Amino acid sequence: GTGAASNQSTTTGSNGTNGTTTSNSSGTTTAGKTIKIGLVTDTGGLNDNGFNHLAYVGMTNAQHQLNGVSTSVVQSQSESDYVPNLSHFAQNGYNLVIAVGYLMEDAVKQVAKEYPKTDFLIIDDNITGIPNVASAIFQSEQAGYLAGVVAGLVQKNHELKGLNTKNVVGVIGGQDIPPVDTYIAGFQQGFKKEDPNGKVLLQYTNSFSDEALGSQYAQNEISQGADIIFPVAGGCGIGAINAANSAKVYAIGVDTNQAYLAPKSVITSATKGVDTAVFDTIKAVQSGTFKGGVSTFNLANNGVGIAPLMKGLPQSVQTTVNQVKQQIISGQIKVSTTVQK
Amino acid sequence: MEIVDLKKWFPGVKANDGVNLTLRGGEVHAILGENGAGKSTLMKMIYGLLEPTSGEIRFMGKAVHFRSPREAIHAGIGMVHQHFMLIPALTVAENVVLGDEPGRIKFDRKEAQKRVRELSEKYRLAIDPSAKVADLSVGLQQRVEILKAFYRKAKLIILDEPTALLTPQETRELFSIIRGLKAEGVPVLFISHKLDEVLEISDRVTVMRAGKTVETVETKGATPQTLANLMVGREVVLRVEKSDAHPGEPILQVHDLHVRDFGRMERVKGVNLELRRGEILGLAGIDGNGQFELADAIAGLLKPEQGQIIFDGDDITRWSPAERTERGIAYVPQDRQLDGLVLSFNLVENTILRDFRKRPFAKNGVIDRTAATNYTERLIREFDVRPPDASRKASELSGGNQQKVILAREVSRDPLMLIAAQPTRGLDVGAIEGIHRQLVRLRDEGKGVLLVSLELEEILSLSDRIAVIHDGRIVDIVPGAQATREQIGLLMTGSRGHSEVSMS
Amino acid sequence: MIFSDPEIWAATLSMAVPLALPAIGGTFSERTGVVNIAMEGIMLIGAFFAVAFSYWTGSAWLGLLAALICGGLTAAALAWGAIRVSADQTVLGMGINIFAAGLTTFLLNTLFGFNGTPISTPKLPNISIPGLDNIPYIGVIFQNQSILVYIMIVLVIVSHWFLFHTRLGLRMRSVGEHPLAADTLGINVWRIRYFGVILSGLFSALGGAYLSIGVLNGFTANMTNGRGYIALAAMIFGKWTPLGSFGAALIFGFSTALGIVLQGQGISSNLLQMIPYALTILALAGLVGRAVAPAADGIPYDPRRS
Amino acid sequence: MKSLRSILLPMGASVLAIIIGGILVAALGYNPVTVYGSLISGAFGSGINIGNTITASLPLIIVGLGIAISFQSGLFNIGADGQYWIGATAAVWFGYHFNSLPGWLHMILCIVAGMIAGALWAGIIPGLTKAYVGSHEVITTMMMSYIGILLARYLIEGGPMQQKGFNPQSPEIAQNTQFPYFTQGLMQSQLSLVAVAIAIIAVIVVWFLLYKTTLGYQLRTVGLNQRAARYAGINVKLFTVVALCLSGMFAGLAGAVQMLGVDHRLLDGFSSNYGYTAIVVSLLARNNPIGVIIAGLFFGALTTGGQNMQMVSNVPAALTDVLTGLIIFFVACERIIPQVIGWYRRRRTLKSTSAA
Ligand SMILES: Nc1ncnc2c1ncn2[C@@H]1O[C@H](COP(=O)(O)OP(=O)(O)OP(=O)(O)O)[C@@H](O)[C@H]1O
Ligand SMILES: Nc1ncnc2c1ncn2[C@@H]1O[C@H](COP(=O)(O)OP(=O)(O)OP(=O)(O)O)[C@@H](O)[C@H]1O
Ligand SMILES: [Mg+2]
Ligand SMILES: [Mg+2]
Repeated sequence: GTGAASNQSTTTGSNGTNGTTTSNSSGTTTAGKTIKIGLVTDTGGLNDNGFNHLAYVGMTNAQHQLNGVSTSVVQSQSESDYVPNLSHFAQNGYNLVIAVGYLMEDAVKQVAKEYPKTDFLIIDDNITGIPNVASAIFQSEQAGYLAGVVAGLVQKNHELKGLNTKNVVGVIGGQDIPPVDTYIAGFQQGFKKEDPNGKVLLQYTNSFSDEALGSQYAQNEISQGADIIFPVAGGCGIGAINAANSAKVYAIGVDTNQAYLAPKSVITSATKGVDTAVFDTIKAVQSGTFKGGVSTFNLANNGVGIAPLMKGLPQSVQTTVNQVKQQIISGQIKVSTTVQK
Repeated sequence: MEIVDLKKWFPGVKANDGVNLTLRGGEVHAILGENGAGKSTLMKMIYGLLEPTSGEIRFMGKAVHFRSPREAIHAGIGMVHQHFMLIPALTVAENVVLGDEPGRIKFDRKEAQKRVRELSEKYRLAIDPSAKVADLSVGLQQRVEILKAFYRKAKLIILDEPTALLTPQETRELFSIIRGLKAEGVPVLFISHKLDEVLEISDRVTVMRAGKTVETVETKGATPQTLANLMVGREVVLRVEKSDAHPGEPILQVHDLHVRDFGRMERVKGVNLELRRGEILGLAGIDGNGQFELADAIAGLLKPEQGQIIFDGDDITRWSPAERTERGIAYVPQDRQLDGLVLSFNLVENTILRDFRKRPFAKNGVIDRTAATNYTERLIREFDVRPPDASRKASELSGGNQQKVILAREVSRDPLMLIAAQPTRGLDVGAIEGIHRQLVRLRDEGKGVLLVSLELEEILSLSDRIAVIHDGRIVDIVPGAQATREQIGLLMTGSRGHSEVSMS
Repeated sequence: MIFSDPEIWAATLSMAVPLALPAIGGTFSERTGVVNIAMEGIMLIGAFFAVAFSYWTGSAWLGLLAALICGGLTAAALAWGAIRVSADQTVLGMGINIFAAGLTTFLLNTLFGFNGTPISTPKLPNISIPGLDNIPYIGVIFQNQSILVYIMIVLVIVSHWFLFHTRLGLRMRSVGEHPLAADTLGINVWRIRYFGVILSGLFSALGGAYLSIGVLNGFTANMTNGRGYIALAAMIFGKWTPLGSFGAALIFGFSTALGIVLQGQGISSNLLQMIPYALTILALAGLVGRAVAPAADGIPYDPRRS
Repeated sequence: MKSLRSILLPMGASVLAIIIGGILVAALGYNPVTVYGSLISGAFGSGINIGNTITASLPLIIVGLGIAISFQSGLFNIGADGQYWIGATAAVWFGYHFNSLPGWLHMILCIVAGMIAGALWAGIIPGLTKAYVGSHEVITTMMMSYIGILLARYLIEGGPMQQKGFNPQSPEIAQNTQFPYFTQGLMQSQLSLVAVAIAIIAVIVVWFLLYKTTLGYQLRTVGLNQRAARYAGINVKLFTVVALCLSGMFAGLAGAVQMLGVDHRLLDGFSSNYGYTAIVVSLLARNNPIGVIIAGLFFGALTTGGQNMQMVSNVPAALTDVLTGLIIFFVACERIIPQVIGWYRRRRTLKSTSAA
C-alpha cells in the first residue's frame, strides 16, 4: 500500500521488499538521471532483522520509485572484506556507495579518499571533514524514550488485560554497543518518567541471530515478572517477541514496525528510519544535491519515531506520547544515551 | 576346492602370481612359504576379503566369486586370521557370536555366554566368556580367534598361523580338534612356519615361493630339511650352530622388581635376575606370567612399583626410555605392529625410530634423510627384507618382514644389551636361521642378550642359561646345555620339584 | 538460592534438547565409525524444512516429518561420501555445514523474504502431563514443555537400550571398533554404517525442528548458532553413549541457563557467557577424564578396493 | 605420476561440483555463465582482484598450517578461531602501546605477542589437560575458542581495550607497526608484501619442521602411534602440549598478521570463521604445508569471487555458500573419479568378454 505515510508519525518499512517508504508524495516518480547505487552490509548480512535489512529496504524502494536507479548489494563475510567491497563499487563507477554500520568507519575513510568522485553514505557513524562522505546518525534514544513512555503508562495504569501486578518490564539487548544502548537508555528514562516505581530488567544475549536464545532470555525475564518485553537484538529479539506471544504477555518492537510478528502482543515499535535516510540520500545523489557531513535523524525530522499503537489502548496514551514527543523536539526533555545498569 | 592360476597384484607387488592348488575332502593341507610368499593373501582371497586380479576359485564343483566374507561364510568357509580379528572393547562371548547372535531384537547376552562356554568346553580351549578381550593375553586371544572359526559349523576351515602363540599343550589340543574335523570330512588349510607341526598334522604340503605355488608333496616321506630347502630354494641350516659362551661381568641386575601393567594388575611380583656380557639368558614361561611386563620394565616402557634395575653399573630404575636406549639397551618388543613400528611410516622413518636424535641421522635437530636412507638400504640388504624398497610403508610388508625390520634396527644399533621378546614370531625358517645367527653373534661380541620367548624350542636351542618365570616370579634358573624340554616345561607350570609332581 | 528456583531447571531442560538430540545422533554415527561433524548443517536443514512444511501444509507434524526426511537425505549424502567414496569425513561434514547454511538462508529469502517465516506457521504443542504436573517442584519444571521434550526423554532411554542391549546395537559398536573383524564375521559394514549415519541425521533434524517448531514457530538464518558443534562436544563429553550425551547436554543447558539468570548484576554479559564453556572444561578435566573414541571412528573402510 | 594425480583429481572433482552447482544455479533462475564468470573474474580478473584473493587466503593459509601441525600430531584443534582472535588481540594491544620503540622492533614485538598468545591459548588448558587428564581436545579447544572470542569482545566492549569515547573498538595500532602495502595501486586489496613474506616463511618453516627436523618427526610419531612413540623414547605428554602450542601459535600469528596488515584495530565483528575454514583447507591439502598454500588460495578465491558474484550478477550471498559447500563436498569425494573410471572400464571389458 501507499499513501498513508503522511499520516504516520514515521515511516515504516514493513515486511519484505514490497513495503513502501515515502518521504516524497506517493505515486509520483521522479525522472532523474541514471545512477548506480552499491550497498555494503556489515557481517550481520541482510538477514539481521536490523539496520542492514532496513538499508536494503530503503535502497529497493528507491529503485522502485525513482527512475533510473540501479542497485547492487554485497554482504561482507568478514571485517577484512569492507575495504575491497567498498572499493569495488567505487572503482566500477557507482555513484553512491552505502556502508552499513560504524564498523566500516576506517574502511570508508580510506576508500572515500581514494575515490573522491564517488559519494558515500555511512549509517550509524559520524565521519566529518571528507566532502564525499555523508553520515547518518540516529537519535534512537528518542524513539526508545517514547516506547518507554508507552510501556510505563501501560504498566502503571494496567491498560491491557493480562498484566500482572509486579510492575516489571524486561529489556533484552543483543550486545552492549551504542546502536543498541541508545534505544535502551531512552527506554529506561521514558519508562521511569511515567512509572517511577516500576522495574526495568536488562540482559544482553551477545547474539543477533540466535532466536532460541532470545526466547530463553525472554522466558527468564517473564518468569521474573516482566510482562512487557523490549528486545533490541535483531533476529534474537524476534525469538523474544515469539516467547512473549506464547506466554501471552506484551512486547515492543524495534527498528521497524514489528506488529506483524505478533499482532496480539506487540504494543508498538521504536523505529529508526535507516530506510528513509538511504532513500533520501539516493534521491539527493540523483538530483545532484548530495552533501557530505553528518545528518542527524531524530523525532524532529521524523528520522526516528514510534509505530502506531496497538488497537485497544486508550487515546490518553497516544495523547501523552504526542505531548512527550513535542517536548523532546522542543528540547524540554533531554534524553541521555547512557544505559543505567 | 580347486584353485586355478590365481593372481593378486598390488601396486608394485605381485603377491600371488599363479597359484594352483587342489584341496581334497577331509585332508589337512599345509601351505608353506617364506615370509611374504603370499600365503595370507591367498587365504584372504578364498575368504572373500580380497578380490583376485585374475584366476578362478572352485568350491564344491562350482566357480565362486566371493565379494565379501559374508558370502564365503554362507558358502561354509571359516577362517582363523594371522592378525587377530578381535574387537578389544567387546567381551569374549560378543566376539565369538558376532554376526550370528542369539536373540531376536534384543541381544541375549546370557545365551551367548552359555554357547561360548559350551564351545570352549567342547574344544578344551578354556576361556571366560564374559571377559573383555582387551584384558586378555595374546595367547588367550588366540584361543578366542580359534573358537570364532568353530562357532559356525564350516565345510572348510582355513588356519593362518594359529599356533604362533599357543603353548605346546594348547597346540596339541588344537591338533586333536583338527583330527576331529578331518574325521568329519572337513578339509583344513593350515599355515605354519613350524615344520615339525606341519609334518605332524598335514596330509599334503604345498610350498609357495614368491607368489607362485612351487610344488605339492605328500607329507609322508618329507623331512624338515627337504621342506625347508623347497621353501627357500637352497640348503638351510636348521640347527643353530654356536660355540660355548664366555660370560663376563654382569651387565644387567634386577632386584626385587614389582611391575603393574596398564590395567593396574600386578604382573611382576619380585623378580631377581642377572644377565652377563657374552651370554644369552632365555626367559621361559607360559604367556601371561609377567615375562613381557618384565621386559617392558627393563626397557623403560612400564614404571616399576618397587625394586631396582642396575644396568652396566648405573641405577636406571627411574630413567626414561630414551635415556636407556641411549645408554645401550636395545629392545625388540613383543607386539611389532603396536609398539615396534609406525605402520604408516616408510622403512627409512621406521629404521631411525630409536636413534633419530643422533648422528648420523640428525644433526642439530635436523634429520639427514640421505644418511638415513643409505643406512636403511644397507639393513634391508643385510637382513634380506622383502621387497627391498626403503620408501615402502611398513604396513605394506608381510608380518615376517615387519619383524625383520625391527630386528635389523635393534641389532644394528650396536647395543650393550638386547632384550628380544618373541623375536621370531611368525618368521619362516630361513628368516629364523638368520635371526638366531644374529643373536649368537651379538653374544659372541660380548653383549648381553635377554631372550623372552614362548617357544620352548627356541629357548632351548639358543640360551646359555634359562630362567623360568611363573606368576611373576622366577621359579628357577638352569644352565642351557643340560636343560631338557620336560624339565623346563614342568618349571613353567610353577612346580619347583622334579618328576614326582604330576602334570594335569 | 537460584538453584532452588525450578525455572532454571526448566530452562536447563529446554536448552538441553537441541544439544542432546544431535549428540545422540552423533553417537550413533560415530559408534559405527563415521565422524559426523555435519550435525550443525543437518539441524539447519531440519529447522528450515520443519517450518516451511508446517506453513505449507498447516500441520506442524507434517513439518516434523518433512524435517526428518530432509535431514535423513542430507545424512545419506554424508554417508555416501564417507562410505561409498571413502572421502575425508570431516571435510564432508564441513562442506555440508556450509552448504546447509547457504541453502536454508537462500530458500528463506527467496520463499519468505528477509523478515523470516510467517507468524501463522503452526508449531508443535506444548503439553503438561497430568500426574507429573501436580508434583510440587518437578511439576513446575515440566509445566508446559514442548512435546519434543518428552519425546527426547523417551529417545534417550530407547537409544541407550538399543545401542547396548540389542543385536543391531552390538553390530553397530563392532563396526565402529574394528570393521575388518566385523566384516570377517559376515557383517555388512557398509550397510550398518549407512544406518548409523542416517539415524544421526534423523536425530539432528529433530533437534533442528525443536528449535524452529518446538520452541518457536519460525526460522531465521543460522538459527542453530553453533549448537551442532556444541552437540559434538556433548557427544564426546558423554563418551559416545546416549545417556552420557544427554548428561553432557544437561550440563551445557544448565550453565547457559545459569549465564542468563546471573545477568543483571552489572557483570559484563561477555564474561558471564563464558560460564558454560569454563564449566565444561572444569568438568571435563576434573570429573570425566579420558574419553576414548570408537577405535575405527573416522577411518574409511575399503579393504577390497585398494 | 602420483603428483599429477593429486592435482588432476581435485580439479576434476571441482569441475564436477561446478557443473552440479551450475545446474542448481540455473534451476534457481540465474545464468550460470554469468555467475561463474563473475566468480572467476572477481577472484582473478584484475590486479586488485588477485590482490584481494591473496589477501583473503593469507589468514587461511597461516591458520591452516597450524591445523596441519595438530592433525599430523594426531590432534584435532577445532578451536583455532579463538586462538586467532586472542593472537589478534595481543598483537593489537602491543600495537598501540610501546610507541617509542623503533618501527621494525615494534612490529616484531606485535607478531611475537600474537604468536605467544595463540600458543598459550591452545597449549595451556587444552594441551595440559589433554596430556595429563586425557580431556578430549575437540571439546577443550572448542570451549577455549568461545571463551577467547568472548574475552576479546569484553575487552573492547567496555573493557580495558575500548578506545575512549568511541564505538566498541580498540585504538588503532601505531602507524609504524602497520605493514606497508604492496604497491599503492594495490592498496585497496590491502595486499602487503610483508604479510605474503610471513606466510611463505611460515609454510617453509612448517614444512621443514614437520619433515626435516627431529621435532617434526617426534610430532608425527606421536600422531600416528603413541605406543611406538613411547618405545622410541618420545615424551608423549610433552609433545602433545608442544603440538597444540605450535598449532595455536600459527593461529595467533595469523591473527597478528591480519591486524597488522589489514584491520589495524580490533573491531566488534568476530565473524571470520577462519578457524573452521582452515580445517577444510588443511584436510584438503592432506595436512601438507605446501598443499595448504594451494587450498588456501582456492578458498581465498572462492571468498573474493563470491563477493564479486553478489555485486556483479546480484547472486545472493547465500548462494555462494551453497556453491562453496558443494565444491568442498565434491573435492572431498575426488576418489569417486577413478572409481567411476574403473567401474566403467570393468563394465566394458565384461561386455566385450561376454560378447566374445
Ligand atoms: N595391502 C597390501 N598392499 C600392498 N602389498 C601387500 C598388501 N598385502 C600384502 N602385500 C604384499 O604381498 C606379499 C605377500 O604377503 P602375505 O601377507 O600374503 O605374505 P605371507 O606369505 O602371509 O607372509 P608371512 O609368513 O610373513 O605372514 C608381501 O610382499 C606383502 O608385502
Ligand atoms: N554381563 C556382561 N557380560 C558381557 N559384557 C557386558 C556385560 N555387561 C556389559 N557388557 C559390555 O560392557 C560394555 C559397556 O556396557 P555398559 O555398562 O555401558 O552397558 P550396560 O551396563 O549393559 O548398560 P546399562 O547401563 O544400560 O545397564 C558393553 O560393550 C557391554 O556389551
Ligand atoms: Mg601371512
Ligand atoms: Mg551400566
